[in-house]
Amino acid sequence: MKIGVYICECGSNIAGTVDTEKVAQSAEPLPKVAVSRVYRYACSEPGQNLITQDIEELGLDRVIVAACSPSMHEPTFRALLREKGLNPYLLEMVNIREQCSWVHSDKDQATDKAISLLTSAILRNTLMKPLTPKKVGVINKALVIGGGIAGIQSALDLAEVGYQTYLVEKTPSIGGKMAQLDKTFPTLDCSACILSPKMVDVGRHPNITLLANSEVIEVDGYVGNFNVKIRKKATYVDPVKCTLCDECVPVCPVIVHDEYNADLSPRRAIYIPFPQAVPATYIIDEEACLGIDPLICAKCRDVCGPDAIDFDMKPEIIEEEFGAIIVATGYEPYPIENIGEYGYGTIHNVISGLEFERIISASGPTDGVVRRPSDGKVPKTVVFIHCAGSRDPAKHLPYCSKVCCMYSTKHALQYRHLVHDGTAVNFYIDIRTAGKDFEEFYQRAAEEDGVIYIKGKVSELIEDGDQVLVRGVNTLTSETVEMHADLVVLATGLIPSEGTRQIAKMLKLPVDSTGFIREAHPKLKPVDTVISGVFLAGTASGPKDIPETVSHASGAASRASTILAQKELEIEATIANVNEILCRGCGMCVDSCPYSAIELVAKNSFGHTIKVASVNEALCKGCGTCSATCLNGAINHLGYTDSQILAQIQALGGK
Amino acid sequence: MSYEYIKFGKEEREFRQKIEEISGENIFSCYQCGKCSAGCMFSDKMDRTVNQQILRIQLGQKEKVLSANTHWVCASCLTCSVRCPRDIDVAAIMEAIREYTLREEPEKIKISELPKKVLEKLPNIALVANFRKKTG
Amino acid sequence: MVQYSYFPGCNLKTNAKGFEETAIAVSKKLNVELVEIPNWNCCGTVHTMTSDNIMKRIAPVRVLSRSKKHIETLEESPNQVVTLCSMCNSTLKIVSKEVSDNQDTLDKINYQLEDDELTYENDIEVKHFLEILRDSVGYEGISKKVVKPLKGLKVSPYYGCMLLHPEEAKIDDEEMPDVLESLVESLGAELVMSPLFKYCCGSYHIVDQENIVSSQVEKIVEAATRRGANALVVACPLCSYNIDQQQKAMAKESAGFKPIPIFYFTQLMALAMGEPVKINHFKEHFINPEPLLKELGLIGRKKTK
Amino acid sequence: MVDQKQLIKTAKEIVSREDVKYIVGYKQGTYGFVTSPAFAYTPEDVESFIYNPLCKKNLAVYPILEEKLPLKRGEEEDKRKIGLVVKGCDSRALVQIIQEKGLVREDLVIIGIPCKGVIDLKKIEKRFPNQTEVVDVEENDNSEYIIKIGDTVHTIPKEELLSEVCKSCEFPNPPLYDFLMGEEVEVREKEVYSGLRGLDETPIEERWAYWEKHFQNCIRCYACREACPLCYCKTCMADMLDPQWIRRSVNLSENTAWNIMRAFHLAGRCISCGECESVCPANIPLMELNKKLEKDVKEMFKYTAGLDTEEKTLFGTFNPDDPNEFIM
Repeated sequence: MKIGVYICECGSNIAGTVDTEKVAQSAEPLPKVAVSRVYRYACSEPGQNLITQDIEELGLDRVIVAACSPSMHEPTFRALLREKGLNPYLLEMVNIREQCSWVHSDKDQATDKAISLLTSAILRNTLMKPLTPKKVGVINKALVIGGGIAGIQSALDLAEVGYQTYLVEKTPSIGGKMAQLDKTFPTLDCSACILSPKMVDVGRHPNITLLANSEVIEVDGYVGNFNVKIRKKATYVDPVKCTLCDECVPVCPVIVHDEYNADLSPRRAIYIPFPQAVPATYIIDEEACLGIDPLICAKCRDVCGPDAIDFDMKPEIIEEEFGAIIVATGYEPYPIENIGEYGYGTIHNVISGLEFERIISASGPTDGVVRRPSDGKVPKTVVFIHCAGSRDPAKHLPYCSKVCCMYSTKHALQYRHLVHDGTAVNFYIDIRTAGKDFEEFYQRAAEEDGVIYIKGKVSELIEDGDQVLVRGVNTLTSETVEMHADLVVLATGLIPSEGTRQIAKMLKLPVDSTGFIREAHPKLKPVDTVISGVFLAGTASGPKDIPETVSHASGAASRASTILAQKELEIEATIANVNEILCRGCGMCVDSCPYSAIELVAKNSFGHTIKVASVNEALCKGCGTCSATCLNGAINHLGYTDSQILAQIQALGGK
Repeated sequence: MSYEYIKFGKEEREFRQKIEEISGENIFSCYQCGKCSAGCMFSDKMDRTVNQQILRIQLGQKEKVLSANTHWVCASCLTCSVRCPRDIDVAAIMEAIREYTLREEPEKIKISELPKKVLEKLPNIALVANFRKKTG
Repeated sequence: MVQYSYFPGCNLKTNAKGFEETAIAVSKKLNVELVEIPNWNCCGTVHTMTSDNIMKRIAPVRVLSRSKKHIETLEESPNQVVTLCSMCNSTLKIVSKEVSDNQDTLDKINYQLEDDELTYENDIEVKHFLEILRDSVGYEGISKKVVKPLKGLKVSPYYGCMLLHPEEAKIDDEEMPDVLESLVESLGAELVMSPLFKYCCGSYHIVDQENIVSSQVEKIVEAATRRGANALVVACPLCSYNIDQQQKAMAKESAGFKPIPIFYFTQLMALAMGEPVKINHFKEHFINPEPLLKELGLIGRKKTK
Repeated sequence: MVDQKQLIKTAKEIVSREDVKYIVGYKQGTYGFVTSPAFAYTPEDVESFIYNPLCKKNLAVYPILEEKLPLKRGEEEDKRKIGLVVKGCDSRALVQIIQEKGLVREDLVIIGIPCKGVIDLKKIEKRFPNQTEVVDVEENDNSEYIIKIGDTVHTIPKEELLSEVCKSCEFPNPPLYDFLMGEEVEVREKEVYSGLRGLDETPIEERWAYWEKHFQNCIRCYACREACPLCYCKTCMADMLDPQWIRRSVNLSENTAWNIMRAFHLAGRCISCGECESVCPANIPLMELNKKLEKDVKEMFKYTAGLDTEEKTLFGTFNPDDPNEFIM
């Protein structure tokens, strides 16, 4: 065994705070150390050549590089070892930058710490064993969960590349929240006009299998090999036979709220979600229908010319295998009824942003005429309250939802376009227009459309006759202000949708404190999750506007392609390993594994059936939670065995 | 703290429109960054900042706008107009507030009441400029 | 000799006589003749910023049209009217821009001018004398004519507002001008930069709100003297009056206050070019510059009578 | 007071069933105040069952100690159930073990006893030293123990002999049972961690000195481990050789390592039966360590061990938002 030790100066990043020469000298007398050197930039070409040369000339078989975080350059040096015919897992990186030079200022103490870290690594390295990573095959089919604009974009991109893609949508039509929007900021493009071509493409694409009215109910497996169960609910209308003639709707005796119009208008139990719906078919609302029993009511079936209504339709369970999964489960608006002082739900003319969106929409419940809910009158003064429940860590959402400033501005502007003599007032804390052409859009609303902006938050809304008394403040004049509004629109923030929360739980994806799914790295891996092969698209990972969602979704599709394009994947070798003799089958590791990589399997032990833990090597990320949890010490972590860690502790404690 | 009931009635709209008409500026262009007030070398003598006056015009608060001394302290040095990021001729808005008053009440200063000594002593340029700004 | 149509404005004939006389004298040295417009009227001081008032624009347009007529009578004259006073410069420039942008306004004004048998057709340019010096004469040409470099004079340029504001009237970069600086340097004087070089003097408030002017002037002078200036150079008769007169009042009130003399830029040029001292009309200054100039040896011991 | 007749009747019925292998209960011990576990394979065996405030032993250790000998070829695995008499804490031990998959609920038939608290053997032996004859103890309705030694009857206030763990017991009724002997006892609010005040608030040096004094006395007999229903690992860490976590030598350093490791391994698992402390020959206040961890776990993770078989174990739940005050 011959160990080569290389101390990187990283320019002055390390050498500025750590006496690298001293650190190198400290390693020389240690057992098995053949050479110990300092180099200015170990990761540079000449730095790597130095190591290569030593391997050749001194016959090194293990290498320790004391430099930066292994997340940066471990792959670089491992590749070097592999090239030279050494086992790459005999490389050890010691982080004397992030964990030492960057966080300390006293040179002597930092040097001492660097020496301790290096010593412990060397002692550990002597106990390391060569590891061989395993390989798994890849199923080159993709699953996209969620059929909003993010899911649509991801599915289209993947399908275009040539991968068979399943798009699963919970509701009867794809389109998501974007389909409910009237116009989009800052261009005022008609939302449906720019969305529906993409929806139609999804419906027609030969590589896309669209499963609307369907839910993912179970996900098993690992990167390249996910086993997924999808429940496809019954629609009770045969989409092939249905000619969209609409005969069935008027005869249906059941009237319920239309969710597409934010519950502001009625629909029947048999309905088409909206005119541009994809798949374009009527469906029967199972819960509202008088029982899906022809004995009770079969009015729709009786009038259906093509005989498309089938009360015997049953939900199906579809089982498929996928190589990669894109989670595009989206957001939902913050429940503003939580904001008691704004009286949503009790004051008729206080509505949410999404409701206003429908009210101003030409396809909305008022046919594009701005009418308020209480009496259908055209409101002459509309107050828009920004940050309704946002940036309010005390009681509501701590974060900024990014889109509310812009959509409120858009609402106010659209309102002014529709009601020329109306007054639109925006109460805001800050106007955030950090997007392309956003600032110009905001300026246009104020300058050209006379939208009034008052800096200050509204504290309370009080019903006063048929108006709403707005009690706010104008912080720029330091005055409390009151005004009467005919209609108040609350700019609600975005929270993770029910689907996002469910899928996160199902896939064991960690969520951040706000419930949105956490990215593998907020900057460098913004569409990856901690689970290999699972990617994020759109607002499932946090509030985004449409352009950002679309680019995020394309990013997710591109990242998913990097897996789908492989024939087989190499799996990290530093993973958990169960000592079956010590394992008592308690299953604590099963429950504690963040990646669902461990299960209990039955084993025969002298005729008795016992259970022992078994690690799925493809799923294991080598995080070490299980081996820390195991009271019996039955799980070792390859590359970080108990003996190796004890050796490290001894080195550190020996000081 | 003072209090204001915000109304968007005829009176408020007319006041705003009149100021816009006189100044030729779009009052709503202002996004209240406050750079005009920040650079105004007379703001220490004003009882309301320049941007606050503009904001009140946006809201049509005529009484509060006219009761301030801001536009009378303004010496039309135009620093605000030159620096405004929204290219608003802020000084023109101050001028418009003065004009609005002067068109109702033509004399802010009564020339006849100025001491003779002042009139004799001062250069023409000061007198003419002053009368042009402070009489209707 | 290039002849320019010259518009003096009210003050150049009353309390800024030194400004005009020195300007005419030095321009001759520089082969430029300032020919006064016959029958001129007030420029309409402090140009109105209202958008709806035609009346207040008639006076400056009349000046422009008369100047145009005047230019036609001159030989070798560029199509430019020259001003000395920065307020006149500003007013005339703004209005010429306004009427060139708005034919309708011009038509209305021309209709008013019919009685005077005048029409203005957007056909002349307004120039401040500093622009002529910088762009047509050039600093090199000026320094060539310097016979008595202003050694020891530590001059702080003070632009005031109207030379640089508004956009239409500015003669230099509104935030970082250098025309006065370059001129002062070409005369051999020492340049003292003061951060308050464009800090408004309080302007016409001198009439009824003298306190505003006095507090402005105090800051302006203090900023310049603290940096070692022993003189200010200006281009505006109102700035000059305000600073000069207020300094005297302040000196009376507080013994510790050290006033510094104010020069028009043309006065400095005349001194440097060896023109007779009397055309400066230093006697009309509130703070007499002569003791300083004598001390520095820039004028003779003999008193000018 | 538990009706002994009812207990015996129920136990007989259970042990008569075909799917039950045997039932573990208490019987009179051979001397003094000690009671013994009784393994009843037949209804006759059940006759010896007793239940009185001296039945402190936690019987939950037995089903898990059940030795599974290698089967002969063709031999069927014995899948019969094991019956068990449990108090509140004992039942919680079963719940915890079931959560940890050490036992299967269906393999157990549980006779639950609503517990009014048990006598601390060390206290009563101190009161009546050198008692060798078998003694009968009962609890009356006035919170007194009636102790008959020969012909003399001693009436002693309950508080004087009650086990310390019982004084702060929050769960006297078994959360898991098939048959309950009598009515559930009333649960009163108790100050559970009053005994910890000294440990929680004393300065660290004093605390260290206190534990050093106690650990010094440890003879590493591992009685605590053997008595604990939750120390059932196939191979204890203390016995491992590679790596050797704890050396065999009995000295302060290794004793401290053992005792602290034992306490940590019970964090979120200990059900406060107090067996470890009561069997400790060195009188180390082990329950203070256990209670301290129980309190921290309750405060940081809102978790109480051994209440619901469906719940996941504390260490078996991983959440990125878990508090991490315990990481230095």
